[in-house]
Amino acid sequence: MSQLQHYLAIVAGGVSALAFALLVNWGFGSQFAMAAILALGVVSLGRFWLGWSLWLDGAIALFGAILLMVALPGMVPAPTWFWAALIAFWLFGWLFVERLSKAISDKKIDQRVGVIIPIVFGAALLVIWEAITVGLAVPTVIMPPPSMIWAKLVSSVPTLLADFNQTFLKAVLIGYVIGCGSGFLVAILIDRSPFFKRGLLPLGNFVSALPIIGVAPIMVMWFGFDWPSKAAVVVVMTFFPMLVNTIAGLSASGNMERDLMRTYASGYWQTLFKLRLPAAAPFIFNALKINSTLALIGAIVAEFFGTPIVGMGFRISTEVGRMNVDMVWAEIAVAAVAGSVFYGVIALLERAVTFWHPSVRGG
Amino acid sequence: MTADLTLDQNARAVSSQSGAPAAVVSARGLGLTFQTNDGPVHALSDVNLDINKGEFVSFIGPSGCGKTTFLRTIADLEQPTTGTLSVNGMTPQGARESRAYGYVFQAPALFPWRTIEKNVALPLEVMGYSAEERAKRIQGTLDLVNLTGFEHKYPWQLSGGMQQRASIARALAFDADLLLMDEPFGALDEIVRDHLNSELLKLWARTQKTICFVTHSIPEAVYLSTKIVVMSPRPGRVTDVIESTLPAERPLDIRETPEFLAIAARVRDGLRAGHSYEE
Amino acid sequence: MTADLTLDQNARAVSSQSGAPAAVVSARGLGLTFQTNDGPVHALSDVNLDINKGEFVSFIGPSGCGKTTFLRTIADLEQPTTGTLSVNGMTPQGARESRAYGYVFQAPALFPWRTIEKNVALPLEVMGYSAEERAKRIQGTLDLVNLTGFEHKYPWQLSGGMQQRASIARALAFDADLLLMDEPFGALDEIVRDHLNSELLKLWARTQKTICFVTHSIPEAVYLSTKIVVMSPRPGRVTDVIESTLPAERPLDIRETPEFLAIAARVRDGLRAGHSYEE
Amino acid sequence: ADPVTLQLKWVTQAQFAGYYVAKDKGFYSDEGIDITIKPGGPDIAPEQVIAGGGADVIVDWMGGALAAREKGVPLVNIAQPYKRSGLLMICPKDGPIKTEADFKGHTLGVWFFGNEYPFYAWMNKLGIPTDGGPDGVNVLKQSFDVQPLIQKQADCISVMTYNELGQAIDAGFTQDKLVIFNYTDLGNDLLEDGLYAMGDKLADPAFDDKMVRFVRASQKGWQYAIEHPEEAAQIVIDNDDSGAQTLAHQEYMMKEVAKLVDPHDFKLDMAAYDRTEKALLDQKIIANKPQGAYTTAITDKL
Amino acid sequence: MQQGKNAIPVIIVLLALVVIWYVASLWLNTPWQYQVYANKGVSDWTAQQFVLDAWAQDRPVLPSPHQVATEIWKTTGEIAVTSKKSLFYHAWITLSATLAGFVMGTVLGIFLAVLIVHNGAMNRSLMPWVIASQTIPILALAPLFVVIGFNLFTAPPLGLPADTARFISKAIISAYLAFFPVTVGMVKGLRSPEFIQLDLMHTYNASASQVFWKLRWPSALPFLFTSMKVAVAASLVGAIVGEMPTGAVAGLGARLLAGSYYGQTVQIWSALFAASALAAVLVIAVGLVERLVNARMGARPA
Ligand SMILES: Nc1ncnc2c1ncn2[C@@H]1O[C@H](COP(=O)(O)OP(=O)(O)OP(=O)(O)O)[C@@H](O)[C@H]1O
Ligand SMILES: Nc1ncnc2c1ncn2[C@@H]1O[C@H](COP(=O)(O)OP(=O)(O)OP(=O)(O)O)[C@@H](O)[C@H]1O
Ligand SMILES: Cc1ncc(C[n+]2csc(CCO)c2C)c(N)n1
Ligand SMILES: [Mg+2]
Ligand SMILES: [Mg+2]
Repeated sequence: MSQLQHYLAIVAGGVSALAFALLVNWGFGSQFAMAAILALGVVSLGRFWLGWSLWLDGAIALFGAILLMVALPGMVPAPTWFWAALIAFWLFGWLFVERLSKAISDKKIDQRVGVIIPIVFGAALLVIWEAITVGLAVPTVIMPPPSMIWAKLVSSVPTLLADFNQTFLKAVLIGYVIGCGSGFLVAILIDRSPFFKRGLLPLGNFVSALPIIGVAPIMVMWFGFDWPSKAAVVVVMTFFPMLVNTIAGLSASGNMERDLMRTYASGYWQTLFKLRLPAAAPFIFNALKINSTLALIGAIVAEFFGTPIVGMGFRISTEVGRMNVDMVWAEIAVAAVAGSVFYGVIALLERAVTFWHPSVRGG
Repeated sequence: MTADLTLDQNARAVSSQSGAPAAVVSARGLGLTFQTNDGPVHALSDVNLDINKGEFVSFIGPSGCGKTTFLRTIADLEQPTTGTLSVNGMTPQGARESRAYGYVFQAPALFPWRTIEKNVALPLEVMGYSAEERAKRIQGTLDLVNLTGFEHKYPWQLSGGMQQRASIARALAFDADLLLMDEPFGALDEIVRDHLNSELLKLWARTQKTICFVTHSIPEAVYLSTKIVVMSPRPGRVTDVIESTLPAERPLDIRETPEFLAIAARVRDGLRAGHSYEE
Repeated sequence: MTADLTLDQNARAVSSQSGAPAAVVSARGLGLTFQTNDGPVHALSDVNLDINKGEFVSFIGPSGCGKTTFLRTIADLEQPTTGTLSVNGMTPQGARESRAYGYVFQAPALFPWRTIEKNVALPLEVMGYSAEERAKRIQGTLDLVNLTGFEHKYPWQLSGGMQQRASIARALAFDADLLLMDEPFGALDEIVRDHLNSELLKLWARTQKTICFVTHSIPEAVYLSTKIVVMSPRPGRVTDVIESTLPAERPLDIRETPEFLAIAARVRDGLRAGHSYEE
Repeated sequence: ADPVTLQLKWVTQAQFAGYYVAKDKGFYSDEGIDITIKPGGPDIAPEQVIAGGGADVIVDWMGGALAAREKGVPLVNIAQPYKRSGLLMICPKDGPIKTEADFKGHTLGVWFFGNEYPFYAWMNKLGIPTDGGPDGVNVLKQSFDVQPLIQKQADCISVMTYNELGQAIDAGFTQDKLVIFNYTDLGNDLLEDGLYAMGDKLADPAFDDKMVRFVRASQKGWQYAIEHPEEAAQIVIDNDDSGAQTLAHQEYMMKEVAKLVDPHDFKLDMAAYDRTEKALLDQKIIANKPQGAYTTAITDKL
Repeated sequence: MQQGKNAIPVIIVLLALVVIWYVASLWLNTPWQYQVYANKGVSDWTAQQFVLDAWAQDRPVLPSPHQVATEIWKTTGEIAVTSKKSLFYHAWITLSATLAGFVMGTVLGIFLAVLIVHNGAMNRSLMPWVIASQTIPILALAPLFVVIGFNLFTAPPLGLPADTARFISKAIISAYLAFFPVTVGMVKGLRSPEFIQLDLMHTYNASASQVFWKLRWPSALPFLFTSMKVAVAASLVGAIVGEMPTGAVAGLGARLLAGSYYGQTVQIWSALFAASALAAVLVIAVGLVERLVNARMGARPA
C-alpha cells in the first residue's frame, strides 16, 4: 500500500466511525442498513492486520451512496451524520479507485476494467451534487439536483430531440463538413503555391487565435435566422484550424521520404496521394477533433442572436429566462453527451486511419 | 529473379561489346557550395571521379566531408554549382527521369502505413507497372533479400535489419542498374551488419549492378568494394582512390588476412590525415 | 582530481590488504523475466558472474541478448526475478541509495537547458554537495575528460564526442568507484571512437575504478578490457568469459597484433554461435 | 443610509430614466436610500437575480413575474409606473399582412426571455397555433434590432414604441409605410415594467418601509424626468457604461416613454391586473390563479 | 529572417483581402442602397455616387474598411482612454478579465497536469472528464453561470461589489476555457523527459521533488508556452462571451452585443477588430516571454 492509500484507509475508517456515532446519537430511525454499512467501514480498519479486498472498498462506496440517495428525500435539511457518511463513502470510493488503478498498472487486473475509474469519479460528482443541492435545500432556480434534471430529460424527449435535430444534425454537422472540407481543399490548393502559403499561413495561424465567435451576430444578419446562419458560424470557426493543420501536415512528411519519391521521378499528385496525405493524417485528425468541440459551441452561441423557436441554444437562453433551470441543464447534458460522442467517433476513426502512427500503436 | 535480371544481362552484353568499360558516373571538376545563414559551406570541391559499370565503390571520410552530398548530386537531389556530372551518359536529371538508379537511405524510410509488400510496390506503382508485373517483382525481390513470409507485416513489426533489407528490396524492384546506398547499415549491430554485407556482395555478384556505397566503417569499405574513395573534410575533396586487390570471392574471414589489413591500414592513414580530433 | 582520487586510493589500499580481490559485483543464478502483452520475455537467465575491484569488464552479445538489462539490474533500475545480485556487498538498492556507482548511457542524456558545468553539477546538487565542493569537483572532472574551457557551453554547442565526454565527467563527479557504461560510444564515428577509447583507458588507469562496459564492437571490447563477457540471445545467458592476455599498456596499433586478432577471433566465434540471422 | 439594489429588465436607457434621475438628483439619498442600479440585458432574467439575492427590487413584466411566482420565487408587485404597454408588432405595408386575419402561414418575429407572453396571449385569443403549421404562424426568436424587417427575414417584427420603432423610422420605414398592431389599442397589453419585491422580505416592516421610501423617490425621479426630458436623456447617457447609446435616440425614447408612464400615480390598476391574469391563465403560462401577487400597501403609504 | 521572408506575401495577401472586402461591401450593400434612393425619391444618381454611398451607409450589411477604420480611430485616438466610448476602456475591461482568467486557468491546468502525471488513479479518472468538460458548451452555460455566479458573489456572505463579482464571473469562464490546453500540454510536457533521463535521476537516488524541479519542469516548459498561446486566445473568447450576458455593461463583448442590439454594424466590426488586435497582442506577448525564457535556458536559436 502506498502512503496515500494508507492515510485514505485510516481516514475513511475513522470518518465511518464518526458517522456511526452521529447516527446513533441522532437515533437510528430506520437507518439500519446505513448503520450496517458504516459499521463495515469501521471494520475495514482491520485491513492493516488481515487484508481487505479492494472490491470491498468499492462495495462500501457503492452501497453507501445508494443508501444515502434513498434516504435523502426524507431528510431536508440533512442531519450531521448524513454529511459524515457522505464523506466516508466518498473516501472509500477514492480509496477503491486508488487501489484499482494500482492493481491495473501492476497488471494484476485486466486493463479494460480501468473504465470503471472515470465512471466512479463521475458518479461521485453526481452523488455529491445531489446531496448538496437537496440536502442543503439550494433553490432549484440556482442549481437543480441531478435527479430533477434527469426527470426533466426523460419527460421532454420530443423537445430535446427537435432541438438536437435543429442544432446538431443541421447546423453543426453541415457547418462542420463544409468548414473542414473547404479548409482541407483550400490547404491543398495553397500548398501548390509557396507564395500563397507564405502569405496565408501566418494569417491563418493568426485568425485561428481570434475570437471568431464574435462573427455570430454578423452571420445571423447575413444568413437569416434559420440554421444556415448557425452553420455559417460553424464554417468560419472550423475553416482556419483545418487550413492551418492541413498545411502543417502536408509538410510533415520527412525529407528523406520526399527525396525517395523524387528518385522515382514521381509526379506531384502521386507524391501527394502516396506520401504527403497519409503523413498528414494525424494533423488532419487533430483539426477534426479540435473542430468537433468548436462547432457545437459556435452553433449554440449563434442561436443567442436570433433563431427559429427550436434549437439547443434557443432552448437554453429561453428556459433560463423562464427559470426552468432543470430544462437548461437537461439541454446541456444532451450537448455534452452529443459533443463527447462526436469527439469519440472522430477519435475512433483516427485510430483506424492512423493505426500506423506511434501514438496510436503505443496504445 | 526474372525479367530484371535478364534485362541487366542484356545491358552488360551491350556495354562489354563497346570495348572500354563504360563510365556510369563521371564527375569532372565537380563542386557544390551551400548558401547558409552563416555564409557558404563548400560541401564538395573539384571532385574528379569515374565509376565504371559493374563496380562496387565505397565512399569513406570523416563526418561532414560531403559523401552524402556527392551521392545526392548523382541522384539529382542536389544541383552542382561548378563542374560537370554525367550519369549513364545523361545529365543527373535525365537519369533520374529515366529511373536509372535506386537509392537506399541511411534509415529504411519505409512508409509506416504500408505493409512490406506495399512498400516494395511503391516505386512500381509510381512508375505505372501493371498489377501482375508488380506482384511478380515484389515476390522476386523479397526472395532476394530473404523476406518471404513478411509481405503482410507493417514496417514497425520488423527488426531494424529486416526493415533495411526491405528498403533494399524496394530499390531493387525496378530495373535500375545503378544502386546508390548511403550508410544503409549504419544503424545495425555488427553481427547483423556482417551478415547483410555478405548478402549484399552475393546480390551484387548475381545482378551485376553498379553500386555506390557510403560508409563510416573501414572494414566494411574494404570488405565490400572494388574501389574505395577516401574523402577529406570540408571543402570535400577526394584524397585517395584505392583499387582493391582482394579477390572477387570474399568469405567473412578474409578480414583477418594481411592483405585485407594492409588495405585497411592505408584507408585509415588516409582518413586520419584529414581528421581533427577535437571535432 | 583531488578528494575522490584520494578516497579511491584509500579504498584500494584497504581492499588489497584483505587478500583476495573483493567482488564488486557478484551474480548468482540471476534471472529476469519481463511480463509483456505477448507473454513473458526472458531477458536474463542463470547468470553467474563476479567482477573484481579495478577490473575493466566488457559485455558483448547480439542485440537483445540482455546486456543492457544486466547493467540496469546492477544499477537497481530493474528487479531480478530469480537469483541474487550483490553490489559492493549490498543489495543493488542499497548500493544505489549509497550512490555506489556512476552510470553512462548510450546517448549522452545531457539536459539541454543546463550548461556543461551545470550538467556535471546535477548529481552533486541532488546529493547535496556544498557549492564550493561542487565547483572544485566540476573543475577536476572536466579537466580529466579534457573539457576545460567548455564549462559555459550548452550541450548542442558541442560535438557528439565532446557531449559523451561530458556525460562521463558527470558520472565521475561523485565518489563512486564503480562505473557502468552502456554503449557509450555507439553513436560516434570510428575515428572519434578510437580516440575516446584510448582516453578512457588512461582514465581508468589513473582512477582505478571498476568499469562495466557494454559494446557491440569486437575490437573495442578487446582493446579496452581485462575481461570480456560474451552473451547469447534470449534467454540471455553468459556463454564465454575471456580474460585478456594483452598488456596493461595498449597503444592504438596493438589492434593489428596477432595476439589481439586471436582474442578478437575467439570473441567473434563466441558471438556467431549464438546469433540468429533472421532477427 | 439603507442599501437598495434595483435590477433593471434591460440595458441602461431612457426606459428607466426615472430611476437614474432619482439617483443623480439625490432623491434616493434624500429618502435615506443608498441605491445601486444594475442594468439588465438580453440574457439577464431579473427574476433569477432577485431569487439569488442579487437585488432587493426588480423592474419586470407581469407575465414573467407571475410565471416566476409559480416556480417558487414569491414576487409581489409593489408599484406599477407603466400604465400602458409600449409593445407593437409592425409589418411593412407592401408585405402580405394588413390585418390580424392575414397572419396565418407567415413569419413573425418575437422577443423571448420573458417577453414572449403578450404575443402568445394574443395569438391564443385569435386562435392561431404557433407551431409553424400551415394554419399557424411561424415564430422567430428575434434579434435585437430591426434588421429582420429590413432584410425581409420576417413578415412582421416586434418593436417597442420608444426604441426599435425609432430605429425603423430611421431606416426609412416611416409610419405611413407600416401596418402597426398596438398591443394596448387591441386590448392585449400585459402590464410592463412594474416594480417587484420578494413577498417574504416584505413581511419585514423595516424592509416594507424601505420600499415605501424607494418608490416615493422613484416617483419623484419620474416626475422630474418627464418634465425635463433633455436633461433626463443626458443623465441616462452619463450612466451608460457601455458607451453605446446616443443622445438623440435617448431623447426620442424619453419622449415616447412619457406617454406610457403616469408619474403621479404608481398604483396598480386592478382592471389591467385582472386582464393580465386572465390572459396568462388562458394561455396556460400559469396554471393556477395567483394569490397575493400584488400589494397596494406600499403605494397606499406614499 | 523567416518573418522577413514572409512579410511581402503577407502584405500582398492582406491587400488582396482589403480589395475583396470593398467589393463584397459594395455587393452586399447594393440592395439597401436602391431602397434608400427609392425611399428618398432620388433617381438621378451616378454610378460613382452610388458606390460611395453604398460604402458610407449608416447601418450597412457589411461596412467598408474605411468606415471601420474611422470608427476605430474615433473610438481610440480621438477620445480619452477613460471615456466609456473609448475602445481602450472596453479593451482594458476585457483584458483584465482575460488576464485573470488566463492566470487562473494556467495555474489550474498545471496543477491538474501535475496530479495526473504523479498519480495513476488521477490520470485514469481525471483525463476523460477533462476532455468531456470541453465538449460541454460552456459558452452556452455562460449566461446561467454569470448570473448565478454574479448573484453568489454579490450576495452575503461574500457581498462583493457588483463590478468585482462581474469580473470574477468572467474570469472564471475564461479560466474554464484556458485550463484545458494547459492541462493537455503540460501532461505531455511533464511526460516528455526520456526514460534515460528519468533513469539517470533514479541512479542518483533523487527524490520526487528533485526529479520534478530539475527534470520534469524544465523539459515541460516548451510545451507550457505552446499551450499558453492557445490558452490566452481561449481566455479572451471566454471573457468576451462572459461579457455578453452580464448586462451589456462594459467590455468588448458588451460592445459587440450593444452594437447588435442597435444594428450598429460598424460598431460590431470595430469591436471585432479590437478583439482580434487584443488576441494578437496577447499571443505575441506570450511568444516574447517564451523567447526570453528560451534564451535564459540556453535553447538553440531556431
Ligand atoms: N542542405 C544543406 N544546407 C547547408 N549545408 C549543408 C546541407 N547539406 C549538407 N550540408 C553541409 O555540407 C557538408 C557535407 O555534408 P554531407 O551530409 O554530405 O556530409 P557526409 O559526409 O555525408 O557526413 P556524415 O558522415 O555525417 O553523413 C556538411 O558540412 C553539411 O553541414
Ligand atoms: N521494459 C521491458 N519490457 C519488456 N521487454 C523488455 C524490456 N526491456 C528489455 N526487454 C527485452 O529484453 C531483452 C533484452 O533487452 P536488452 O535491452 O537488455 O538487450 P541488449 O543486449 O542491451 O540489446 P541491444 O544491443 O540492442 O542494446 C530484449 O528482448 C528486449 O526486447
Ligand atoms: C432579446 C430582446 N428582448 C427584448 C427586446 C426589446 N426590449 C427593449 S426593452 C424591453 C423590455 C421592456 O421593459 C424589451 C422587451 C429586445 N430588443 N431584445
Ligand atoms: Mg551522410
Ligand atoms: Mg542495450
